[in-house]
Amino acid sequence: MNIIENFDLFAPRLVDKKEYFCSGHRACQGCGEALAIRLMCKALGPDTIIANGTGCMEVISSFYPTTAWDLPWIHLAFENAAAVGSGVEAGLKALRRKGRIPDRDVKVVAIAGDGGTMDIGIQSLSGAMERGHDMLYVCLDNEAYMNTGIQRSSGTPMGAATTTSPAGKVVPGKQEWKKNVPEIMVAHNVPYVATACHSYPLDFMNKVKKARKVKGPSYIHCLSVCPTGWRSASEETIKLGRLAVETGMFPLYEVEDGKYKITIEVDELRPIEDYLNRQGRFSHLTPDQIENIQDRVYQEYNKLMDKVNGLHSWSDLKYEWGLFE
Amino acid sequence: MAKRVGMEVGIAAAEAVGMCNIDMAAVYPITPQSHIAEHLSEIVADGRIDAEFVTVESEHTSISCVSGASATGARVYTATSSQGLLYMHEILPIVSAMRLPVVMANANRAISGPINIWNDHSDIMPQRDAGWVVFFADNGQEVVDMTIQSFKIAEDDDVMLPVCLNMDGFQLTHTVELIEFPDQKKVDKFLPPRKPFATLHPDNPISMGTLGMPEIYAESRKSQDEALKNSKKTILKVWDEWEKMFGRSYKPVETYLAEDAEILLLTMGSMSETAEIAIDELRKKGLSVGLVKLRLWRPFPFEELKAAVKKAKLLIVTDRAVSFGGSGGPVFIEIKSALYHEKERPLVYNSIIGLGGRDVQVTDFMKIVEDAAKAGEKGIIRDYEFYGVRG
Amino acid sequence: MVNIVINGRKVRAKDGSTILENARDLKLDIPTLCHHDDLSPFGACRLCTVEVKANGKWQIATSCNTAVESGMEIRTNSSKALESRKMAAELLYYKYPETEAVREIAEKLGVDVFEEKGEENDCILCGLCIRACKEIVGVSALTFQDRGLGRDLEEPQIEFDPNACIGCGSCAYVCPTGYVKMESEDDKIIIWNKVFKMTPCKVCGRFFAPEDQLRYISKTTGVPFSNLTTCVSCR
Amino acid sequence: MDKVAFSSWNGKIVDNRKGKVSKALKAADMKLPKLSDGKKAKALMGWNGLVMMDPKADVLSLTLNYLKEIRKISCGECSVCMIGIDKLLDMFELMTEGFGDKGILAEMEQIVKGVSEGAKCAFGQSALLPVLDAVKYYQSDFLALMKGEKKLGGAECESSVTAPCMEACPAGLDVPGYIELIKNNKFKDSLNLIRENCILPGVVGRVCTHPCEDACVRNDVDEPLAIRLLKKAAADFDIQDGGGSLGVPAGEKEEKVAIIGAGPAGLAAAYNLRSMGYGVTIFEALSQAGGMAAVGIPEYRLPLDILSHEIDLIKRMGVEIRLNTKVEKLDFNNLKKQGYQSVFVAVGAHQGNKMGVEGEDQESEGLVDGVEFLRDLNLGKKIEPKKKVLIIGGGDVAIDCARSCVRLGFKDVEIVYRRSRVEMPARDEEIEGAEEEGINIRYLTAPLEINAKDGKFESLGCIKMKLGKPDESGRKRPVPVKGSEFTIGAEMIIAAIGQSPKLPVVTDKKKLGTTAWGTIKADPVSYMTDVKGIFAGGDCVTGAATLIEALNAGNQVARSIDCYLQGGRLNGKMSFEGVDVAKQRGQGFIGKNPANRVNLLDKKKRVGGFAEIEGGFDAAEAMKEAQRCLRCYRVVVWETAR
Repeated sequence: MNIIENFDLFAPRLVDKKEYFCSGHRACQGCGEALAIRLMCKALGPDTIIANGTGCMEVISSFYPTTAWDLPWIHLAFENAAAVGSGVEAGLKALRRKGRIPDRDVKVVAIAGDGGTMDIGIQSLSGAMERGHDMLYVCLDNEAYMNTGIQRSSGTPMGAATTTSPAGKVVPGKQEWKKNVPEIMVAHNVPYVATACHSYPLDFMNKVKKARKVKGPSYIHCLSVCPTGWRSASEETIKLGRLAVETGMFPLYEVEDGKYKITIEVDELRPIEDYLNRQGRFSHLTPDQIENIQDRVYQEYNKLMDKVNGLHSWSDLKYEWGLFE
Repeated sequence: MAKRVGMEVGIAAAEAVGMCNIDMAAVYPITPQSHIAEHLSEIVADGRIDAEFVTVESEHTSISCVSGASATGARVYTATSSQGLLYMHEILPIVSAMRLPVVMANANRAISGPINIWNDHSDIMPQRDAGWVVFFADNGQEVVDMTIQSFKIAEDDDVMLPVCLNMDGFQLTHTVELIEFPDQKKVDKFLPPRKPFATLHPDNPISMGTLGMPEIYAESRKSQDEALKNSKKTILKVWDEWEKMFGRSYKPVETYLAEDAEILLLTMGSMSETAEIAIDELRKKGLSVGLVKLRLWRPFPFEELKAAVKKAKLLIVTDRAVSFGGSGGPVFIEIKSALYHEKERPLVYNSIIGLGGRDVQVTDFMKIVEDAAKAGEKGIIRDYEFYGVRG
Repeated sequence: MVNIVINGRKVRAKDGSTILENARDLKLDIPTLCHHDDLSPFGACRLCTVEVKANGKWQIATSCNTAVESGMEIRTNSSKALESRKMAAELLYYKYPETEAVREIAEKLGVDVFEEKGEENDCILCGLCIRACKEIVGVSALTFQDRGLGRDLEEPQIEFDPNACIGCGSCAYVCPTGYVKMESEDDKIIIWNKVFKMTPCKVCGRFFAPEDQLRYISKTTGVPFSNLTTCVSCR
Repeated sequence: MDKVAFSSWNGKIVDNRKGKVSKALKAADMKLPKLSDGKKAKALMGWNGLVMMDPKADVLSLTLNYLKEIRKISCGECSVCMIGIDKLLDMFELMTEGFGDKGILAEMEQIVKGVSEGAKCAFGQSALLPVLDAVKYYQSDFLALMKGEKKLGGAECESSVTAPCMEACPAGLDVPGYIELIKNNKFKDSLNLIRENCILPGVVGRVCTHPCEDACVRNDVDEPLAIRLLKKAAADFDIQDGGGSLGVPAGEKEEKVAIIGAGPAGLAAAYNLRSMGYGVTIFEALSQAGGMAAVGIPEYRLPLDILSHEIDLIKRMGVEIRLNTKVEKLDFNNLKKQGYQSVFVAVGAHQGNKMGVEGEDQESEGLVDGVEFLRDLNLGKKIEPKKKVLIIGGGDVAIDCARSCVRLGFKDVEIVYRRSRVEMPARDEEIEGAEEEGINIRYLTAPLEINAKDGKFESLGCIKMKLGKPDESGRKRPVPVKGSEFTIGAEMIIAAIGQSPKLPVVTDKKKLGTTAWGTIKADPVSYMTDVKGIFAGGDCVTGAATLIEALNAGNQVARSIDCYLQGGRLNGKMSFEGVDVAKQRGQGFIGKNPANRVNLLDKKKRVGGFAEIEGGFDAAEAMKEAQRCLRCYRVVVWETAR
């Protein structure tokens, strides 16, 4: 069992000191997403090209004529990070093959928010994954359209109040459960799929490193705490991330060639209140509403555990990308 | 002289792309463009060229995908039509703003609704302000030649803009024509591998497509406008070079028997050849008529057009798209405003024809000219009419 | 600052900086197995060799532990350097064909490797764990076995001092081959076959860190032990 | 077999196999390592080449044995060296099993080249090269082996290991060995290795003249390793950990050995003999064991507790030390009756030499010789600081006296030396230290007469000198300048111009044979005097010399006495005499990496106290410094004639 997060005191000093997502960007205080990207880049190293979908991270990092990126970076639109990424990958592939650029392993990484991935971007994501480009896609999920003012997305958790799923007199926030995109990716036969969170930095970075090694597509879904949108204290970003995991709200696992593995094991789930009570977006919930959410969390968690315990895994057949490669 | 082969123009277009040493293409099927996609993928699959052919899941992705590839320094190609082009619409202005040299073929087709797969120009006209260089080809030979020229123009350091080459759906794409393919060696000489100005690569990390605040946005738009205007110089240079190497000449505005003509007919795309026959017939009948063919739509060739029409009394502009609730077809509107400040200028008359594949024959052209001539003499000028349309 | 020449490019280099640092700043690709930016260079794997012009003639040197000198000329990708890298990789692969990390780098450097991937994770004596333990943690619980026949490249090659170890796992984290492993059951961690008692968080009761580690931190920082027994989530 | 058949020594290829006598080369003319006891060598393979004296020598077995030997020394720290040797050995096995062809030899060449180029240390860079010569010039033999036409004859081989620093060290310490152990954070093991040849590591680590550092190959790159300080570190950490014991003797023997003088030589011999199991008693004239180490070196250089700790360890092994027992008459028979079958005379050289100037002989207050002065000082005799003191001489003792005086509180300390700074025998760091402490050195000045008034020293009559032709010692001879006489007034004068032994006599009136310099005559190999059973070594044989030399004498004497008592034959050592051990063919690139320094005691703190001047490494610093070692191990394998 991977217990890398037990290395929490000394091993972090061994993390790459170089910054590829540099300070001076305009992210809010306690932005988990910016932290996640910073860690991601450290794990990826210099031989990386980032394709960024429109969203907070693009806006805060690239005020012309400044940039926070010490990596080659490209942004076109909101919903096409995966498409642009796959294009970059195809271009590099051809140019490398034709000897027009140095023959070096350069990883293309597409990043976008939950909206750009789970809603408007899911088509281009699905297409790219199906085509099997050698590309890592990282969804930085802060559970709503934060950049446009905290509107509900399919990544918004049940019960959360957003500006388009407000806690009204009749309807208490979002009524639907979070869309399970990692599952959709697994269904694409993506060789490496993982969930991660910036509050478990080494685990997150290990997953990025693993994904980087995959020849073919890989997908990481990173829960990124957003104090602004979650109505939480900016200094509690890390804590909230950990609570999300320890309550089972957002379990951390990876799926390698169809085999599920919990990477951060939780002996017994914390009560969901520990997580909800610290966020304004849930403050309107009544005890029995919380009760419902708690039940659903257990359900979903058990579903996942079934898969982890092999009740749902595929054959041991390794998935090869491309017939002729 | 190289030998001429009979070939369907859509396939010929793909063959031309095959001669351009492209690195990557992403095309999504749509009638009447599909033959280009099919044949190009064949060329790649047979290993006749070394390129990545990405079978994307939509036009939105095909344009995004080629843009990404173009950013890495690759020579890229895509093709589409009608609704597909409209689906790309969101990305088109971004590609030009990011100065990514993408070459795209557009098999002109009517846009829904009602849904109609046949030829007119109502798909490209809405893209007028996307900031692309836009050409129209009259025949298969031009499709082949201009495909090759497009890459050289798009990738020129003074241009660095996407190019859209229009060819009429079915009328061109699906007709078999005699086409002379230039010699590959000469093409290679004419079109060496792309030397990108800046690329996405770790060796020199740059940020592409950053955020422009109000302080900078307007400037970036202005500079883009100048870039597009400026591109005409390069276009002329390239056409000149082409003529020297391959003997066929290309001008922004072509004319036929127009020098002394009192009445001029203006067309775009494949109908020009039908119109030429009509001109001959009318001349036989003693009318002083000539033809003006608009090849370059963006950047708009003001000087060339003014020079071509200033002596004429009457200019009949044919349009193949509607600007609903406007003062005529888009081409007509453009030309009228272009001539507004001229001291000597012809009367301008607009006829909207051939929508959604409606057939236009020699006699139609003759009737249009004759009616306009009569009306002109009487001094009665209606802004525009839907030629031969019921009710 | 000193002036050096790397692959014909004139470069201003910090005094005392290594060739590797400067080369990597220029985005030059030099493979390493025993190098870590945060640990003192060691020069064990010999995969980072470059050519250096020293007293008139070109010589092979390891870039990771060679400090730049004024006027130094360096070639990072000359055939000679590449050969020497390949030889090192070849020998490593000869000894540790089963070890994935070695296999990967050997393949990258043009050694013809077997098709099927290896299963074992051998210790390749890169010394990263030893340096991490000494320099990052500061306890030096790990040392090399003796030399020559004693170091017959058979296990154990690293000597472990259970009294010094605090179970922080840095060695397992930094190990490039996965030879060093750390296992855990809820209330204990096992590393180098030593079992560490985990400390429960005094708020939530979850086991979160080995007691020895907290004691060590309390000793080195002077923070009372009781102040350290709260897990990150409850802090 | 004087003429060599083939040689690649020092990379110089000489091939006489096809009878090209013109190129003939005599083994004697080549500087080669020699076998013990003048044994004949048929062939030799070493770090510096392959030499075949006998054309029929078995080059295959030689190579194989050589590979096996270097495999023992290869540290396995870098990927190429050890694995390379392993691969070569594996290939050898293949060949002996009859596999392989020219290709395998080509591969061997490749590996040797690759390793020599890529290896981390000087050993790896040089050790494999001779194998290349064998493969290249004796290809036919290897091919024959593969074809099965030749078998690996079990040729009798001997091997030896050395290094430049080991050669330079009088006691032949395995310097790279213990440095490597320090590098690997194994200070205890390192200390044990040191003790095999040096039983006073703490002492030597402080006061050794460290010829090893002068021989260090790093001298050519940047600075030599701080070998002495590393030794000191190993010793000091041991004391900090409470100081271990020296282990128990290997089985008791009934013979007993008497040792006269508990100096370094005596202690070394005592330790070695004791660990062999002999009963050992040391008779020491002074109230303090340690000899010159105890009474000849001031505390600021060597704190007494260090010495006494190391002596205690020896005592704890069961060595008896009788203090204050001066042996005027060495009554061997009597000793024999007491059960002492053998005696080791190691009385050292504790008698100060005379200056040979007027007024030197009559006793006058304030006139002392250096040895006496230091002895009194270390034995705790109270010495009243005066205003001015003169020290005569330019050796370490003179400096020791002068710097001690500074610490005692003398206002004005002046050294008078008849030659110039260049000729001064004292070590530079010592002279610099003295100058730092405000000691004035008067060069080119010789004493003429001691002027005393009613038994009290008053002033020294001197004469200026100038340098003339070099004398037998190679130093320029000082010549008096006529009419340049003058006097220096002072309350005290210390003559420190060398010392010589006071010799005990044997009862039958027959003195031990002595040399012209008044030292005991002893066999250079066996250390036996002309009286059977009585051995001598250390300063009393060599005259005043270094501590490490005395230790070596002790070690050797112990071996020799053991042989004498057990009736064994003393087998000599492999000799690298005259061989340039530092020289190596495959010299890889060595980057600069300056030495780590230790801080010295603040100048102000030095006056008025005898606190140790020199600090030491902490563990991390020591390991860092040890990292600099190039491991210039040299291995040689001989095929010996049966």
